[in-house]
Amino acid sequence: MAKQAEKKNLELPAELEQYYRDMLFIRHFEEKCNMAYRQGKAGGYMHVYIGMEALAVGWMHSIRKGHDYVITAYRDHAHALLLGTSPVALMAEIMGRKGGTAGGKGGSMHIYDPKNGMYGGWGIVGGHVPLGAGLAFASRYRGDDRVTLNFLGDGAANQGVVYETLNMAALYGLPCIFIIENNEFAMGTRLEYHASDPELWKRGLPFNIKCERIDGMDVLQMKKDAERIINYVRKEGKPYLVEIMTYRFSGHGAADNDRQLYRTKEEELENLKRDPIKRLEQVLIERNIANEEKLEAIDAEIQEIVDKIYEEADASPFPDVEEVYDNIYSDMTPEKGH
Amino acid sequence: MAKQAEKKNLELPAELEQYYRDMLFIRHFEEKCNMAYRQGKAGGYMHVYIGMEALAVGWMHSIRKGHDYVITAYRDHAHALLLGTSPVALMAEIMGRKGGTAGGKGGSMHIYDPKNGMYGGWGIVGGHVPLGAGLAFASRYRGDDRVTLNFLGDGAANQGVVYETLNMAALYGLPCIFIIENNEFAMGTRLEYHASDPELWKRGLPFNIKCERIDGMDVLQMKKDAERIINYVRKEGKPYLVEIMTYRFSGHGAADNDRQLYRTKEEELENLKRDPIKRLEQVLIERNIANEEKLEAIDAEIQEIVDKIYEEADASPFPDVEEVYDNIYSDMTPEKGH
Amino acid sequence: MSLTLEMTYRDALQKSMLEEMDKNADVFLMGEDIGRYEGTFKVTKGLFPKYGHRRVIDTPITEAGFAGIATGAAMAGLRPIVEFMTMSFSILALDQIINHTAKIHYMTNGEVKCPIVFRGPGGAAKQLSAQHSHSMEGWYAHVPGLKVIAPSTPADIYGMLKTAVADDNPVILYENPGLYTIKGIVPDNPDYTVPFGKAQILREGKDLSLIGYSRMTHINLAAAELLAKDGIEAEVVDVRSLLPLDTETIYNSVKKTHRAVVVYEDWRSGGFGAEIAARIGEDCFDDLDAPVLRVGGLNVPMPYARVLELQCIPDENDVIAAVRKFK
Amino acid sequence: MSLTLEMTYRDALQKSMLEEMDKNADVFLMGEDIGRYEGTFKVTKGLFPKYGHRRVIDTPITEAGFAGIATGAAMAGLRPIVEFMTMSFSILALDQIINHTAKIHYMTNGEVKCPIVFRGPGGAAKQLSAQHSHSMEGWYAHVPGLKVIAPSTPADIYGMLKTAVADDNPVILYENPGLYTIKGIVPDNPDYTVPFGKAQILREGKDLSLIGYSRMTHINLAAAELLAKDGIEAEVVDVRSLLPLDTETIYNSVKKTHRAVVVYEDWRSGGFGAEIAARIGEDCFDDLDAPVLRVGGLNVPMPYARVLELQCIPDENDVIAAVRKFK
Ligand SMILES: Cc1ncc(C[n+]2csc(CCOP(=O)(O)OP(=O)(O)O)c2C)c(N)n1
Ligand SMILES: Cc1ncc(C[n+]2csc(CCOP(=O)(O)OP(=O)(O)O)c2C)c(N)n1
Ligand SMILES: [Mg+2]
Ligand SMILES: [Mg+2]
Repeated sequence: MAKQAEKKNLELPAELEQYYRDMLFIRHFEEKCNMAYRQGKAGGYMHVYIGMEALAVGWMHSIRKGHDYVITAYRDHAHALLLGTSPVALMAEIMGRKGGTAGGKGGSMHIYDPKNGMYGGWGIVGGHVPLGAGLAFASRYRGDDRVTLNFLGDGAANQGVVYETLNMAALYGLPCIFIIENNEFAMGTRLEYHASDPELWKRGLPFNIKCERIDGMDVLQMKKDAERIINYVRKEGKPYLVEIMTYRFSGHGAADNDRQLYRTKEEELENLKRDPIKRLEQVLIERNIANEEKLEAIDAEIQEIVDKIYEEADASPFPDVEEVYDNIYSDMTPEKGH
Repeated sequence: MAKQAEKKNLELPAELEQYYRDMLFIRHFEEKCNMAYRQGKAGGYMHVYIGMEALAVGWMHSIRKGHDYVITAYRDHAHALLLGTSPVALMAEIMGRKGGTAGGKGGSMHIYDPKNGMYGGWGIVGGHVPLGAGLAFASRYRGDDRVTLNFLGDGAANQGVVYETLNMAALYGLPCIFIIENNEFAMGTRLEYHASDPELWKRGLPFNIKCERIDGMDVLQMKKDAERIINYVRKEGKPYLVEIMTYRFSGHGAADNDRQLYRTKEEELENLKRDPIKRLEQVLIERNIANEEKLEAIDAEIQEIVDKIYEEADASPFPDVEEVYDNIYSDMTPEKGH
Repeated sequence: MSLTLEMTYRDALQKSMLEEMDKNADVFLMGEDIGRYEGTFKVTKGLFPKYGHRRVIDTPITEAGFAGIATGAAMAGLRPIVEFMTMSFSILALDQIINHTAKIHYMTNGEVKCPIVFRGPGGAAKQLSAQHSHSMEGWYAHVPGLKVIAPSTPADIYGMLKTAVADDNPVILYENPGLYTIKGIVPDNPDYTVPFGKAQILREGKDLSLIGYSRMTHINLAAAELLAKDGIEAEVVDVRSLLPLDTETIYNSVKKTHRAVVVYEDWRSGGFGAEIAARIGEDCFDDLDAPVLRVGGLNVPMPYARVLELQCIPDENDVIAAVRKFK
Repeated sequence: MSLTLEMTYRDALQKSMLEEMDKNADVFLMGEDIGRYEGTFKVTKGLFPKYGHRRVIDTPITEAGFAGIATGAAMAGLRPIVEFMTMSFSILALDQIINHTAKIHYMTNGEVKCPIVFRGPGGAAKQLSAQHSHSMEGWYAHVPGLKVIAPSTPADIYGMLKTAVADDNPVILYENPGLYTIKGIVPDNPDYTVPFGKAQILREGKDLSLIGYSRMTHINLAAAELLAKDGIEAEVVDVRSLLPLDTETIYNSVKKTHRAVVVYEDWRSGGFGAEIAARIGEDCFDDLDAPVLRVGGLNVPMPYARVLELQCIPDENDVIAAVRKFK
């Protein structure tokens, strides 16, 4: 019956347009990232969210921004952008500039913006998951009503520390939502080669944690589910685990240029049909919120904004070499020199 | 219906007497260990199996000794004794003697006897669990029909590496039985304070691993269940997870002398009623396999054997100081000296 | 009210934690069996009854998990003190500590602080054998982003724990099972602190410098006593803090005595003593009348038998034997 | 058939593994994305098609778990070669490696052997930033029970991998992302081996000794070239094997040149170079005309921006700057 109610298209047109703009912004922003990487303006490991935008958009529109905590792995641009991180600072970070979110010290994998609730940006698969639970621990300790969104990949869901964290999160009653972004691959390893049971939502079963599987390619459904779960967690002060089904359209990282090693072109084409942006476009048209023309105008507008962001970031200076010693500690510098 | 068949008392009298003797032998052997510890003849951390004997007896009587692999943590005397490890060498190891199973280098926590299938004896909680899966991996790799018994504690069941191992065991089809010895405590921490869901058998659920909970205080039932599960694993070449309900009558280790910190005297007395040795005594009497007198005679006989073991071990020499450098490697010695 | 108290290292540590918890509601404890069970080495005895399970938190045996949770809590501004039952178990949490905790401040370019203390006993206790006897301080002191302290006296653990709790950076407090029962005078002052990065001379001497930290400082003091009987005056430098390292005090001592022995319990090869020796060799070359010698633990996984174990751990005789090598 | 081949470090390593797998059916590979995906650094390319998933095993991202499973398999007599995608990820497996694998032989008093090779690239690649750039060789070389090698040439990786696979003890093979593409001459002989514990002189010189391993050996060679232009003849000692360490060759070089610089990429403070420097200081004191200098990586969590990263990694200019300190 709840489902019935949800079917009533309660979203306002402006809301839908905003989701659309957000997804498109992420898409174009990251296409730009890829371009920057190809041109040698970005380096290291860089991972885009292309194909998965509905997921982050659905969740980020359901939290209290700047109040709730968000943490994720290295595939982190979308999360930061949606939380309100300056896109110029983000692009600058990806390009290793002084004006980047971490002064160029972190790069694409390590985006932080604590004022907006963004706690990274982490490179060790699964490693940030206990940190996220720790943020939620602080909420419980203080008795505030923050919720923590703790994003992780399907590959990350195998790491031991994740289970340790689930157990403790339930034991201590932490308001933490473990969100498995199941994009069907861990780098070049397909889900069924890395998980003995590909239904990752079951990972909550031994821990007395509510858990379920949700489609992440439909932003509207995502938003509804996210809201429902966040409300539950905020109210009950208990953890929750959700597996969200999605797909990454791109390679694992910018350096992954032989996707044929682990999936076929046909499979990719098949999945492109699930493109969350295209899907929302149809809704916008069906509900008469936009026509092709308007959609094209939005696209052009966003493309232009992204171009400007890139130019501004690219015009910004690199860090000074002396900065290498800054902020290792809050109050001291280690022994200098080689 | 299977249950019905099992109720038919199929065990031979000699079998039952053997279980009884084995349990009693372990009991007395470890009482002796405790005494040795109190007298300063054993040191370090030493953990006895008192109260849990039915568990190891049931399993060890169901495997092919010397063929199948067995691995456990530091509470390891019973497993070794049942596999056929020389009790004198075992006692000598516990007393740090040259003639010990590891020449005095391991001590109580590190009992190995690979010829008899005993692969330790490990001190890091949960740490040996992947090693056990590795033994099973070798069986699968070679296509032999060995089964690995991989014992771990309820506390150990929380360690991340255990879940990593479960996933891989199922993924690779390893003939490995994960046997959680749930004695309700991890050192001074009660089950419900360390496990968010105290039903530890559920830990197999996310991994497509068969799993169940079994009573471990009734050696006859234990034996039947062990046989059934071992047969399954040997035949199917798949892992299995069992939680076995038991209770440790003693403190966590020989140095744990304030059990009141974590449980009441009443609780202990209540649990003593489940003593697996007493329980089997009743069966022996009910089935007319033994009377009080015979039981007393067996007890005296075993007590005497254990006394002799102890004396022999105690009369054996300590390692020579030069041995400190032996066997760090199979073929070299590291830089010597302080 | 007296201005000093005599107490054990353990009690001084406990008192210090208790006072810090009283002062600051953001300070809490986390670890295995530290609450109801009072801690395996009883360091946290009495704290659970006083603060309850909200602030004295018993954890499952999941070192990586709780090190990470505590780190996350510190990122959010709390000030956890995490006990490892032994430092050997902190190996399971190394990825959290060295690859997360230690790097947060740098990777965020100072945006996120991580005020957390990890503490516990490292090194050999008695017959705990190979898996339970690791000294870990050298590993931690190798990692920029961490601070590492190893006080040897009750007063120092009392004051340095307070400094650690007040620090906005992650601190590793390396204890040693052999220290808990030693006694000493401790200031009866809840605001007493001992700064990091300051070594101290516990005994003056002109003939050679014995440089060590944690329990080895006591070995050095005992060796110095014995050497004094032979007319050899050893200066005992208690390093106290490995990162930051007070090379100034160390170098000044070497400049005075011209001879140095660095003493540590960890495996000799690749232990932190190598770093201290290498720095002295680099920076005091012209002051040295003899090679910088090292006395470390044997390069052996710790054996169980007491007779073997005792071989592995440096004692005053080993220190004296090293000193005898100076012509 | 030619007696030598020119090939890259990567290809030499790959060829060596392939030949060992052909020779011995007990040898198998395990690691993340090493099979179908051919390995992130493509070291295992071609092996999955040849040997299939039985012997080239893709694992989940669970480093502790598969390090332990491989160790258990080695205990049962198999001979696994485990790849860590980067050595930074081996931190998650440290408890397995240093507290289990390394100790099995000793704790069983020789009853159980553990013939296993752990390999992978350590140190900085390019802009992988703080969590992905660890040098781990010093940590491993600190642990009795392990052997640790760090070959710098295609011929050596070819021969030492074979020695490692034949060894009945756990071996850590430390590679470096910067080495994979360098080329060299490799014997065309599947039975070629290079023993552990033997350093080699890659360039003779009389004025000073540049001591290093892995990629830093190439930095030392480059620095020696540049120094030669100024008439300074540097001897380049390629350590190759850290545990066992060939102090004899190192000391002989120092005895000849009287000056030593130890060069390593790992954080300078507490890296394995400190051990090498400390040993030279201890054992060659009378031969030294100047302090043993060290050139190490900056004590900084690796930053992302290339301009900062380059600061952190030692290069030939840093080596030359150190040499200039010799009066
Ligand atoms: C501990 C660790 N092991 C390996 C890696 C290398 N690595 C980076 S991302 C990745 C795949 C992770 O897949 P998943 O968790 O599904 O996240 P996704 O990339 O699909 O978002 C791997 C193996 C790492 N960063 N950390
Ligand atoms: C990684 C690690 N952490 C902590 C310890 C200390 N310790 C030894 S046994 C134990 C309790 C384990 O309980 P459980 O797994 O239930 O086994 P039991 O002792 O009940 O047989 C603890 C905390 C350890 N040995 N290893
Ligand atoms: Mg994925
Ligand atoms: Mg238990």
